[in-house]
Amino acid sequence: GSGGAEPGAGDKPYVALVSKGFQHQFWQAVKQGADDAAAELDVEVTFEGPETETEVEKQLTMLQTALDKNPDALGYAALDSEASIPMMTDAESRGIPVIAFDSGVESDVPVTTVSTDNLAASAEAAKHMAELVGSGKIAIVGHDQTSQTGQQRVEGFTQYIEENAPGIEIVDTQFAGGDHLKSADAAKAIMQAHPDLEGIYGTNEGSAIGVVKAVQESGKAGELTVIGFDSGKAQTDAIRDGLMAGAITQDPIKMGYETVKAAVAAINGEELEPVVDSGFYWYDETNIDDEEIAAVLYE
Amino acid sequence: MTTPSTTTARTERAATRFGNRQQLQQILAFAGLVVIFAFFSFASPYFLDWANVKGILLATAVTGIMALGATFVIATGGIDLSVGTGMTLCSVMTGVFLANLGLPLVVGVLGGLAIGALIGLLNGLNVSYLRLPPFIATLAMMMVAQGLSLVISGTKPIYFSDVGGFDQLAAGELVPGLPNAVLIFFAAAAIAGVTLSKTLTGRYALSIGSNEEATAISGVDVRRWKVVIYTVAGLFTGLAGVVMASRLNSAQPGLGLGYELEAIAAVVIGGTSLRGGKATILGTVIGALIMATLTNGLRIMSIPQEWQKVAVGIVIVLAVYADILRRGKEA
Amino acid sequence: MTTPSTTTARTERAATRFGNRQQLQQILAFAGLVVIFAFFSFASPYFLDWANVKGILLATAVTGIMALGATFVIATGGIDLSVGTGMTLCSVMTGVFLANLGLPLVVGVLGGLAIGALIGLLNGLNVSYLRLPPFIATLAMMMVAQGLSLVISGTKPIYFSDVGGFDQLAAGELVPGLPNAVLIFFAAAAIAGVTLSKTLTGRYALSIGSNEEATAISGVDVRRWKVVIYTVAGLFTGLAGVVMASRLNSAQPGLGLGYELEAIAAVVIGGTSLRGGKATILGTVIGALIMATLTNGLRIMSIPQEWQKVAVGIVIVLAVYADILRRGKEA
Amino acid sequence: MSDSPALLRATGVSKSFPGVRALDDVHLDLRHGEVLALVGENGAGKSTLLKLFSGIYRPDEGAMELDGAPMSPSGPRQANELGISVIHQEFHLMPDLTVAQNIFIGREPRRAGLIRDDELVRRAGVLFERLGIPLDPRQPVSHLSVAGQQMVEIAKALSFDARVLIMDEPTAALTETEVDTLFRIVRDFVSPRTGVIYVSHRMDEIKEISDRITVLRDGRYVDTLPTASTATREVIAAMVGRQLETGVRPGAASSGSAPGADGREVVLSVRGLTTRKLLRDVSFELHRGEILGFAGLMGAGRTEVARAVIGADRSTGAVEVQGRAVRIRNPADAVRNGIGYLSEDRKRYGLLLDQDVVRNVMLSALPGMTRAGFVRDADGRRVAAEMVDRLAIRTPSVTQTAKNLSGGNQQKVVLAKWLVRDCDVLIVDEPTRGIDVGAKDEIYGLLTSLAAQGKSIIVISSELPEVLRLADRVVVMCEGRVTGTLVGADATQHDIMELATRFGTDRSLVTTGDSA
Ligand SMILES: Nc1ncnc2c1ncn2[C@@H]1O[C@H](COP(=O)(O)OP(=O)(O)OP(=O)(O)O)[C@@H](O)[C@H]1O
Ligand SMILES: Nc1ncnc2c1ncn2[C@@H]1O[C@H](COP(=O)(O)OP(=O)(O)OP(=O)(O)O)[C@@H](O)[C@H]1O
Ligand SMILES: [Mg+2]
Ligand SMILES: [Mg+2]
Repeated sequence: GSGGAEPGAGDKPYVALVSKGFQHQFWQAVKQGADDAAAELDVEVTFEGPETETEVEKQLTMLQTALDKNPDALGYAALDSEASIPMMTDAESRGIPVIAFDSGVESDVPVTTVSTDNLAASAEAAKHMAELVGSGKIAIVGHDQTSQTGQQRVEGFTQYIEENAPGIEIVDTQFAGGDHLKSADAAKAIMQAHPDLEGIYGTNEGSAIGVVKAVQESGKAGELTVIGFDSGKAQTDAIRDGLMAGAITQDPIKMGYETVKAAVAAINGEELEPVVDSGFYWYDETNIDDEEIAAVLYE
Repeated sequence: MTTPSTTTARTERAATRFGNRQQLQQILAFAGLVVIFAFFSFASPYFLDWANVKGILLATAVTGIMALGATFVIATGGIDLSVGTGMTLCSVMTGVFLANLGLPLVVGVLGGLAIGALIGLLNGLNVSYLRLPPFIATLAMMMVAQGLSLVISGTKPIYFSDVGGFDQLAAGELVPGLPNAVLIFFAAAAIAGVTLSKTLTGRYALSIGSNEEATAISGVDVRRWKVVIYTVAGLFTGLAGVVMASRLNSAQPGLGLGYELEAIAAVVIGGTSLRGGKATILGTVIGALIMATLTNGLRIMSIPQEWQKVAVGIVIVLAVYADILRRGKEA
Repeated sequence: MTTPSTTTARTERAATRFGNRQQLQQILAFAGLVVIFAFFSFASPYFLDWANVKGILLATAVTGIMALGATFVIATGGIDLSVGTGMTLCSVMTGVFLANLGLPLVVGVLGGLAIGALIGLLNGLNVSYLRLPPFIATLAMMMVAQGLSLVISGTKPIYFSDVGGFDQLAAGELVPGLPNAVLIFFAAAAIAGVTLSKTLTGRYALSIGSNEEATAISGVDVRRWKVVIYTVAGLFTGLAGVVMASRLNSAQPGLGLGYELEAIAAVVIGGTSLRGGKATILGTVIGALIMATLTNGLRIMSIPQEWQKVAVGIVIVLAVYADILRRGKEA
Repeated sequence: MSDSPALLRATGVSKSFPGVRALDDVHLDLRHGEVLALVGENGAGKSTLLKLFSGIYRPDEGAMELDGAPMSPSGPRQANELGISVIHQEFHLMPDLTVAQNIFIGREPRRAGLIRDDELVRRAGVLFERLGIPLDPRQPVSHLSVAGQQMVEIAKALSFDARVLIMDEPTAALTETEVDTLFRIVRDFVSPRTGVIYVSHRMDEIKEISDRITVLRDGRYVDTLPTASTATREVIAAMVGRQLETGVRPGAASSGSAPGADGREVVLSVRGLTTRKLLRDVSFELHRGEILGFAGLMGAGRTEVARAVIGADRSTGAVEVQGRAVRIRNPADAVRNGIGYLSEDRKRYGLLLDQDVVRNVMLSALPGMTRAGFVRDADGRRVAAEMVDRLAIRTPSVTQTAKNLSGGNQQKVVLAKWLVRDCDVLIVDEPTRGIDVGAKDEIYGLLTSLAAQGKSIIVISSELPEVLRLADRVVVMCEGRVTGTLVGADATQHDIMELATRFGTDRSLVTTGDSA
């Protein structure tokens, strides 16, 4: 955040970022990376996003307002590429370079995309689940049924299991909005309905913590393999305490950082790679304190 | 007792005085909006820019149309929580009609409106004939509509890219410089205004909200009219759904939750009482504009997002309090 | 006219008979819950299991406590939209007191409650002295609380891992087999029940909801009592925040939106009228249990999420309609 | 006339509510061209019978006929279509709508689907002119006084082309001037093809306007008597089932010397009370044990004085209680200083309609009925039962919901609330509104005995006989000013009327705006 200072009023270049979310830790980590880059490259950055990843229209309105502020570059993580086409055209006509981040925008306008591959990342989660469980029943607690991210994190996982782990059956997939409490309640209900459950996968921080909570509260700690996504202190603690087998983390800080860096490059008229992959990592008890991993985890 | 003729003269004078006063009050209702506008114009050079004002109007359109419908229900002393997800269901069904079934544009749009009317009709029947509290009836509808949107769409957006011209419904500019969505909003507001103040539907909505029992005793078929009123409200929900779909050029099944509170807030900020009996469409339009302007202005000023909430909350309190003071003085 | 003594005897007998009838009615209020329970017990072998029932109770606790507070406000004919994000702010402040400032456990918990009371106090002052409609006053508070939660926590969760024993507040089992969170919910319900029916706060809340003007003319300082009532409601919000924080062993600043509708729904399903004047705590508890049971049961049956919404909506309509029929017969 | 069928007839009708048999085998005949008075004690079943005629209730048993043809209206609308117009005891008005909109609700003239409000106003204006009612059709009903609302109800009833006009205590809220207007309207209405049923507790009015009197008691038909040849005493005897002494000034206060004069302590002193709307420099004193009457025409400002004194409306001026200057900002302050106010508008300012008798009776005295912070409901039930006996409130039980009581019994509940609170100063505004003759006497006795116990009472009443009978002194108001104070025993109706019309004009029925 740039505080209340008037963006663009000073001499610093101004980069407006419109993300998919705001208060989730993942997006806060993106923001942190963006702020880091802003400090380093001496630019002004604002960061905004709707409350949930279903609010396509709210995001468009934010995007509109961001454009009206006449930024020097725009970073945009589209909730729905299709819906934002007119805005992209608008940005282009105003000569504002657009950097897509997170999932990319299906349009020629963005000069580059700093992306993360949710399908591949969740397949990685599935791979570890398959290894740890071997065979049996597992379930998924998803965070969002309609957003692209939410769907891909379930899809990538399910696809991998179906194709590579014939002994494993996904008996239930429930969505609980990424709300910790509701995820816990949902996970408990699933465990109740499937007493012989071997593992549960939570698709974001809130879901994963909810699953851990549920396992704890039903006194089944150690009996189930829990795999999470994203980081945050509760998750890293759970991994250290052995409540969670491990989790996938993307590198949101890098994503934010690279987005701003690309924006500055675009402002300066530099050529950019079409895609910058911000990557993802599997982390568990064994590597959680490795330098490389610790750097991408956020509290 | 004075003679009849003097009495009439006197009462007519009084009536004129009252009429003028009411007009004055409606004009003054703009005050809050004007102050907010003026403030942001000073605070940011980007605010008072036609592109941005257009943005504000566009942001007002969908919630505003929903708020128009909600005004009718609130006028009866009821509440409509189903406008948000109901709108989404209408979007999705418009998508089904146009993109999946390939029906002609007009048919699809009318279909979307019809779904809205159907939602309203069911709300009305539940409230009237099952005697459910409006909060419960429309809360249930809110959930059902949300679920059905997901079921029908298969939890995936439906795109209108292949439906020629659908996006022009909202984005086109019949009046150059003004997106159709805004035009539709204003037209809908005009229709709503006439309906509220000049038709039986509106009159009985206010009458029911003022005293339901007395209205029934006066020979108005309250149950039937409530169904009509909720259905009319549903039509606006349908219109909002169509405009939303056109604006996004897609039907987003996950959308909608939370819009109901915004719509109701716009209505209440506009001076309509949740107890019913008192309602103005102009107020609702202003209320919706105030909400959209506030959000936009704070964003334009790059106030950090977390502070924006705080600011909006405080400004709403101030705006409504100022309105109360103003009315207090006039009464 | 009969002689005084007979009349007295007669009226007192009648009173007892009425008392019994009311008790019967309260017992019958369970009917909806029992039917839902019975249904799920048949539908799934896993449903009627102590572990699962415990899960349902635990899922009820936080929303239930919020709903208790909301009952008081709704009894006055008001509405409290700030319970959800208000609860979050109380969580966050408890985190600040315990984790950041390292205050003793008791102080931190009382601090969390005090923040809740403060939120209620401000709501009450806005409603009473600024004469804001409760919808507006608490909507504003909902936004302010949400913003402040993010600001104060720096948009990051606050963890209680280092605060020894805090998580036991919710997870511990003073009564073996029953998590404290549930115990706290029941204790809070008992206190709320007595407060509503046996203290001036509760009685005036009902009187104000029944007829505010008549209550004022009867010599009740309505404005002051409204402040008291909202403050009491805020205390429950505070308690919900503390329990929530303890259960998650962290304060999650982004949570809370949407809980207010759930809490209000629980209250209304429990038979409390949004028009005010009629409220029962037992009803609210049952309403909250119905909501949690439905969600749990449908999940246990692995009904897909989108259909769950539809089912919950329909069951709410049926449950409340059955309740209306039952009352209709008795009245 | 006697062999032509009755205009309206009910034979053997019965109607029960849970715990109450409101009507039991009741007969009623309304002949063409007559005014039939319907009388009975509070809760006798009068309003219930009328609601059968208007289709609000259906009889459990029995039949009704209109001009010899069986009739059973399905609702008020159908009753109107049949030519039966009813003015109910409880108003059925929409406060947020205008006077004209209220009168023509359900019958709005339209052009191309749009309501023609100008036409509504015009029709209402014509109606008012015909009836001589000084109301502005464009005024919201919420701005009207109770009397103004009553006039709207009357106008609404007469806006139908009715053959049967039924009026349930239409004069309870009216002063004599409006009563005269109403009677003129009734006389104009009566013709060989029409008839009027008139319910009232005011015997002199019944004497004046009616041709015959039908008496109900305890939900049963007692008798129908020709007005001209029946003494009031006999009517009352038929109503209450025994002989009753009425109209006699109770002994205690009739000593001739006003207590104020013999130097009793001043309990309440009001100086220079002024409000923005109406009151100008109102001053008076109330002594211990005194009953002070307030008389005046409608809109003279009596209610406004009371509301200003108890802090319900803003005012300037000085108030002293027991010689201490006090600042009363709201009714709670007033009660704290021992001043209670019983409003003239029981529905709006008196009752918790959807709560039971116990809760209503306990409301003002609630803080005194607690122990360790907990309300003792047993006390409330006991006190309520006592009040039910003392005021003869007709109710199946103390847990009956207030809105299910008859109008007069509701009024008694409000009075009971203040008796339980036991204030030193009690301001009662139209205390016997809708209360039957017998109970009225008991209430008079009660007020007098309260005064004898050293309480001080202000009685605001539009019934001059009531004021004259109760008051030790009478303050007369006109147009917001005190125009004189008379010693009760020496005052006459003539004196009061002279002072009450000092400024020679009459104010409209509009009381600008509610206090909110
Ligand atoms: N809706 C109702 N529910 C229950 N009891 C009722 C209802 N309406 C009337 N009653 C009862 O029926 C009886 C007759 O009431 P009604 O209103 O007809 O009396 P009334 O003769 O008009 O009395 P008043 O002179 O006080 O107006 C009363 O005991 C009253 O309590
Ligand atoms: N329903 C009401 N709400 C608020 N104020 C009222 C109401 N009714 C009366 N008043 C106050 O009292 C005044 C109307 O009664 P007012 O004192 O003028 O007449 P009155 O002498 O009591 O005669 P009546 O009561 O018969 O009309 C109004 O000016 C108003 O201030
Ligand atoms: Mg009656
Ligand atoms: Mg008066």
